[in-house]
Parts: sequence; structure tokens; C-alpha cells
Amino acid sequence: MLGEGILRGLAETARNFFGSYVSKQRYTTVEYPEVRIAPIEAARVFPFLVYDEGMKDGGRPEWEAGLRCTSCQICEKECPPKCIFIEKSKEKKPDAFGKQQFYPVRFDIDISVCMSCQICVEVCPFDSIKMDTQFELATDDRFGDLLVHVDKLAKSNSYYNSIHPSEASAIDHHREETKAMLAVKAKAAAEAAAAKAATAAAKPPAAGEGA
Amino acid sequence: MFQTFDQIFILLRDWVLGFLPVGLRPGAGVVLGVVAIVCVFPALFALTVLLERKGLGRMQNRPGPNRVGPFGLLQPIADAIKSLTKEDIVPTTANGFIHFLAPLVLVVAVFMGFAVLPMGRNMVLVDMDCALLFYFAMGASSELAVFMAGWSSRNKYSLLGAMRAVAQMISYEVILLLSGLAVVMITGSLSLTRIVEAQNQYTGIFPHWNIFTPWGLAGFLMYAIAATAETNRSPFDLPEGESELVAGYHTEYSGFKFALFFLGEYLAMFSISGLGSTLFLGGWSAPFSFLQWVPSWIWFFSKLMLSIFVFIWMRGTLPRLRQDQLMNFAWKFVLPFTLYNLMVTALWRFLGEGWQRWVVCTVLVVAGYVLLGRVSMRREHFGPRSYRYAE
Amino acid sequence: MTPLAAHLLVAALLFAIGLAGALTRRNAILVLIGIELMLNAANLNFIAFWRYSPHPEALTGMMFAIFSIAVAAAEAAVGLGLVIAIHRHLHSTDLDQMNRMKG
Amino acid sequence: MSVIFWLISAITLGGALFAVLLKNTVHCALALTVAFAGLAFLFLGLDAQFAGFAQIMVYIGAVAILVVFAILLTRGSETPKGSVYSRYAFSGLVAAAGVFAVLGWAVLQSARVLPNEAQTPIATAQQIGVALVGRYVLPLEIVALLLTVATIGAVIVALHEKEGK
Repeated sequence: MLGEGILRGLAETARNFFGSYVSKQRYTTVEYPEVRIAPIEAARVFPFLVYDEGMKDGGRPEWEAGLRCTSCQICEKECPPKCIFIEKSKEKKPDAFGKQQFYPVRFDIDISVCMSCQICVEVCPFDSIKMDTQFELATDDRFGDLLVHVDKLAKSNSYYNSIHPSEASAIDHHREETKAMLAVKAKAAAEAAAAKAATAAAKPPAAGEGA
Repeated sequence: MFQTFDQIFILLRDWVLGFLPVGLRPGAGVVLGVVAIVCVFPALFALTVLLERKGLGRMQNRPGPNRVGPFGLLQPIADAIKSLTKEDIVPTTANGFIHFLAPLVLVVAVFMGFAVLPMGRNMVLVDMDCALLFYFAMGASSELAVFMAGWSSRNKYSLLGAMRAVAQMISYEVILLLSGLAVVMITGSLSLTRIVEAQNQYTGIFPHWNIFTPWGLAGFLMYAIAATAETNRSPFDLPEGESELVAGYHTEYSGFKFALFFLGEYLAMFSISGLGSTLFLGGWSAPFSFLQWVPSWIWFFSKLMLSIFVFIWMRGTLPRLRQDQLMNFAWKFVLPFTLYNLMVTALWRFLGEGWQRWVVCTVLVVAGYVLLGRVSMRREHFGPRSYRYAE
Repeated sequence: MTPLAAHLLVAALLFAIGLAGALTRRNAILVLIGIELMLNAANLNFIAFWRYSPHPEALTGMMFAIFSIAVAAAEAAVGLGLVIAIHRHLHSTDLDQMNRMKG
Repeated sequence: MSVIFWLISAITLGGALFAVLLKNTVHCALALTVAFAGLAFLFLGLDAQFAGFAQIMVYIGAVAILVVFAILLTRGSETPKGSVYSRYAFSGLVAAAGVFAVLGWAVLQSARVLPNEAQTPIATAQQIGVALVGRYVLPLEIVALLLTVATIGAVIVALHEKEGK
């Protein structure tokens, strides 16, 4: 008969209405600022820059010394909404592998423009830019606080490990391997150079050329 | 004692009028009544918005607003402050004067409807002979306000929403009127006070409400459907379907004018619920004869709020109709059935007292409903769409 | 001036305005608006005559006005239907362009 | 002759004037509703409650909306660029003025014989209903038939004939 479905639907909502007072399991929401759902590992919001801890480079702060970014500007070019602004440094500094690299003097992300597509992460050859899970970024200063500068963007590798453990540990593992391989190569090169020096004693060895 | 509580507002009014010179009393009495209506119903509106948000939340297993004040009770005040302090934006190409006038016309037309609703024993602002006609005349005027709002905004969404709203309101107003007409046929009066008094009688402990008759139940169902459509409530909320038309005819309104539209929508809901309970649910009369000591206005307002709750319940349950479904439903099922119901009502009137008319009319109403539902609401296979006017 | 005469004068003026609108405007819809105004003027006359008639309880003028309202509604529906049909043919509601008998 | 009567008359006539004078068709339709509303109030002033409310319901609720729909369906909601008056506007105006002159003359001439004040008649909805189905039952049936025919006719006239049918 006409209207049967409507009655059944009304009964269903009535059951929800009264049920939500009785059983807490029915609740689909949490009281957000007080109660939080643990963030899932694959969550992604806006990009940040990873730095390695324990690096020293003169008087620079730790994050600046350990920044993985070499300011290659691939992410800047690939970014679909063009929200990344990078300024390359004039001089170089050693990276985690001991190699001399450029570093960003300016690295800004306009997170009001960013669309969280993760393309910058995909294209980064240095595992430097990664997606953050921080989402409480509301501010009343659109041109100040939503244009995030490098000092705010830089976050430690241990933080990265804490938010995306499996992904970060895979990368760490890979980097350790690379480092070990480089060490072996450097050792071999040094030995070869030493042998060469012993025989010719002409040129100093070029460190790190094997990378 | 109970008499005093029943008539407390009348006594209060007379007490205030006692301080005025005799010549001013009739005018001042009307002004007091208007002030009471203008204060009570917006307050009820604030309460209803909160109830609706809480109720809808519960139906979707959410708690609803619960931040402002205890249990979110102060939410309406926060909403009011927000909408009053918002910037009032008028589009540059809009037709300024009509854009300004539309919400005013809407709210005024809706408020006028309350003038004839009997909200308790002796509690009616204007006891008019043609009260029902007056009510529908005011309801018809609010359609024009909707059109004015949609057209003057110079926005395609607004105009589309307005045209949808007007087409829908016109179609369902016919049904609203015809289902009310059944009551008029039985009572023999267009006066709403007379209609309530006719229902305020008891057989045993049961009242003579119109809904407790076969034709009254059918008429009430059709009235409820038409009232839902007339107030643009879900599932007939096509004129303001957010997913298609942003907000329909009030897309280009902000701040206080938007609040007026919102107020107008809820006031229309109150007045149409009030009329529905007056016509079918016995107005201010008590549901059982032994409950007559409870003040009459309490009964009126509880019936009103009950209807509002059903509105909210429907909104929480049903998905929105498509435009062609809406029109098909109105013209192919609801209208024919209402006309059929009118005939059954006439039969009821002429069969006279006795059990025969109960049997005959019940059988006729149920048979008509089932048959008409089968025949006119058959599932049809839709061919390619044809556009009649948009070419 | 008696109230009846005042009402009749207002109705006459309304009728003249409606006639002027119907005769001078180009748009077919506005011509219909003019005709509606004329019908309304006649209604006002009926009601006024009923109100000041010696036998108002016969309700003659009132009935005439009520029937006239119903007829006017029918007239408006048919008239506007015609305007829409013509608009579909000519893509215009300009009466000055409707000068052919052929569709 | 009260101030209220003249005020309402002024509003009615103003609305009517704007309805025939304004350039934008939608504005004309809205002005027309003002005239209709004013007329309804005039009816109420003449103690014709039923007719007044029927006027509001039929004219504002149906005819004005119908006019507005027709305007939008015929793409007439934009303000026209050129003249909105017909070629024969002047002769039309003369004819209207002539009609008003004759009518006004007739009213003023007969003002003497018109009744001055009558007792307030009582026309309840019940009386009107009884009269409608009693003495005026034949007109009522004819009007019902007319309305049905008009509705069907309007639908058929405005209905789009599909190609190839």
C-alpha cells in the first residue's frame, strides 16, 4: 500500500532517536576538542620538511643544519596550485651524507592554497618533503600564519617517525643503507687514493665524488 | 481556579486595559494581542530551531548542538547574535527596493495568519466570519514575497528556487484548501472559533475531533502532506535544495534579512500547524473529557509542538523528491484523493447519525486510498527527458 | 460627495487607467493586465452598488462580483496561455508584430 | 468619507498607474498586485469581507502569480530597450480619457440621486453560501463549467506540440 515505506522509515528514525539516548555505541561522533580519535597513519594534511637530528654545522640551529631539502625546486615546479615558494642558497653546506648541497634560504608553503595532493612528496628525490597530520591550523591572520615559513615547516625525523612509522622507518632504512654503501665506497676510494698517493703523490683525493 | 488559569491571558489583558481611558480600550486590546503574538511566536521559533537541531541530531545518532550553555540551550541566542551582526550584502545588480521588500512582505503575510487562529478559549485576536478564507488569502500572498525575493536577486539559483517554490506552493495550496473544505462542509462555518467549538464536545470521554472520523483522518493526512509542501519543508524542500540551488530564493540574502526569511519559514510552519490542529485536532479542546481542567491554551500549544515534532521527524527520515515526482504526486494522487474525500464527507453528512455512516465511509476512504494509490502512483518507466519550456 | 459617488469615481478612474494600459502598451501581457484592471473596476462598482442598495440582503451585487472574480481568473488563465503559445510561434510578445493571420 | 478611503484609493490608483506606466514588465506585475490589494481593502471598507478575501486569494494568489509566470516564460523580465508603447498609443490614450470623461460626468451628474448612507448590511459566509447554492445555483454551475473548460483550454493552448505528432 502507498505510504508503507514512509512508515517504515519513520520507525527507523524513531528507533535511532530513542536508541541514541540508551546505547552509547550508536554515537557516530566524538566530542572533538576533549575527545580525539587517534590519527590514522595514512592521514595527510599539509606538507612539512624533514630534518635529521644531531647534525652540526657551525652556529646554525639543529633544524637548519639537518634539513634534507637541497632546494632542487622540483616540488615548486610540480605543485599544481603553485603554493610552494623556494629561494636557493648561494653557497653549499654538507648534507646528511656529507655531500655539499644547496639549501633553501626561503621555503614557504601557502597552506590556504595547498590542496593536499601529495604530488610534492611523490616527486621529492631527497625524502625531504612529507605530509603532516597536523590539522588545527585555523588562524585569524590569513597572510601571516597561513603562509608557513621554513622554520615552522621543518620538523624532526623522529616526529616523522611518530606520525607515519612504517613509511618513515622504510626511508630511514634506505638512507642507512645508502650511508653504509657510501662509507664503503669512500673507504675504497680513500684506499685507492692512498695507494695512488703512495705511487704518485701528486693529487689530493676528491672526497665524496663516488656518490 | 482552573477557570482563572484558562483565561489568564484574557484577564491579564483586561487588567492592563483597566488603566486606559475607555475610548482607547478596543484599539489597545488589539495592540496588546498583536504584541503577544509578535513576542510569543518568535520565541517559539528560537526554541524550535534548537529542538530541530537536537532532534535531527538524535535521529542521526549525533548529540546536536551542546556547546553554548547547558545542553546547548543558549544556542538560539548565539545564532541570533550571529545573524544580526553579519554584514547585510545586497548584490550590485539586484533590484534593491524589491530585494529589501521581499522578506518584510513574507514575514508580515505570515504573521497575519495568526490573527484568526484561536489559541485558547476566547483567545483569538480577530474573530472573523471568514477566518479560514482570510487565512488562505494571507497564505497566498506569501507566494508573491517568495517570487520577489528570487527575482530581485538577479541570480539564476534564486530565480529557479523561487519558481520552484511558487509552482509548488500553488499546486499544494489547492490541496490545503480542499482538505480544509471538508471540515467546513461538516461544521457549516468558515469561522475557526465555530469549528473548534463544534469539536469541543464529548461522547463518553472521547472528543468529537474531526481526525477521529474516516474522512477527517484522510483529510488530515492530505492536509499534512500539503502543509509540508506549502512550508517548503523536507521532503518537499526542492526550492531550497542545498545540493542543487545553494539556498533557493534566499541565496542572495544575508544577515538580518536572511534571519527574517528563516523566521518566516518557521512562522509559516507554526501557523499551518496551528490551523491543522484547529481544523482536525480540535484546536484548544482537551483530548479527554476528564482533562478539561487543563488550560485550553496548553492544549493548543502542545498540539502545535507535536505537529512541529512530526515535521522534524519527517525531515529526519525522508529524502528530497524530484520536481516531476513532486508535481505527479500533487496532481495525480493527493488532489484526486482530496476531491474524493470531499465526496465521502458529503456522504457522511447526508447519511445522518448512526453506525452505518462509519462503516460506509471507512470502507469508501480505505478503498479509494488503496485503489488510487495503486492506479496513479504506479511505477513508470521513464523515457528520455523532454524539456517543455527550456528550449 | 456621497460615499457611493466617491467609490464610483475611483472605479471610473481605475477603468480608464486599465483601458489606457490595454490600448497603449506593446506587450501582450501588459494588455492583459489592463483588462484585469478594468474588470476589477467593474467589481468595485458591483460591490459599491450592493453596499448602498436598498436591499443588500439579496446579495445581487456581491454575487455578481464573486462570479466576476471567478470569470476573471479563467480569463487570465486562457489569456496568458494564448500569450505563451504566441510567444512560442513568434518569439515575441510584442503586439505590433502580431500582424499576420497566418501562423 | 473617511481619510482611510481616500488613502486606500490613492494606493490602488497609484498601483494601477504604475502597472500601466512602468517599463519593466515584472515591476508592472508587482504594481498590479498593489492595486489588487488596495481593491481588496476597498471591498473590506464596503463590508464585503468575503469578496475582499476572495479578491486577495484569487488575484494576488493566482492571477498575479500567473502573470509573473507568463512574463518569465516569455523572457520578458528584462527592461526593454526601446519604447514600450504601441504605435497607436496616442489614440488609445484619447479613447481612455474620453471614457473617463463620460463616466465621471455620468457619476457626478447622478450624484444627487445616489443614496447617501445605507445601514451596514450583513453578509455572512453562510448567507453567501446559501445564496450560491440556492438562488444562484445555475450561474454557479455555469461558472464551474466555465472554469473547467478554461483550465483545459489554457493547458491545451499552452501545451507544447511535439514535432512529428
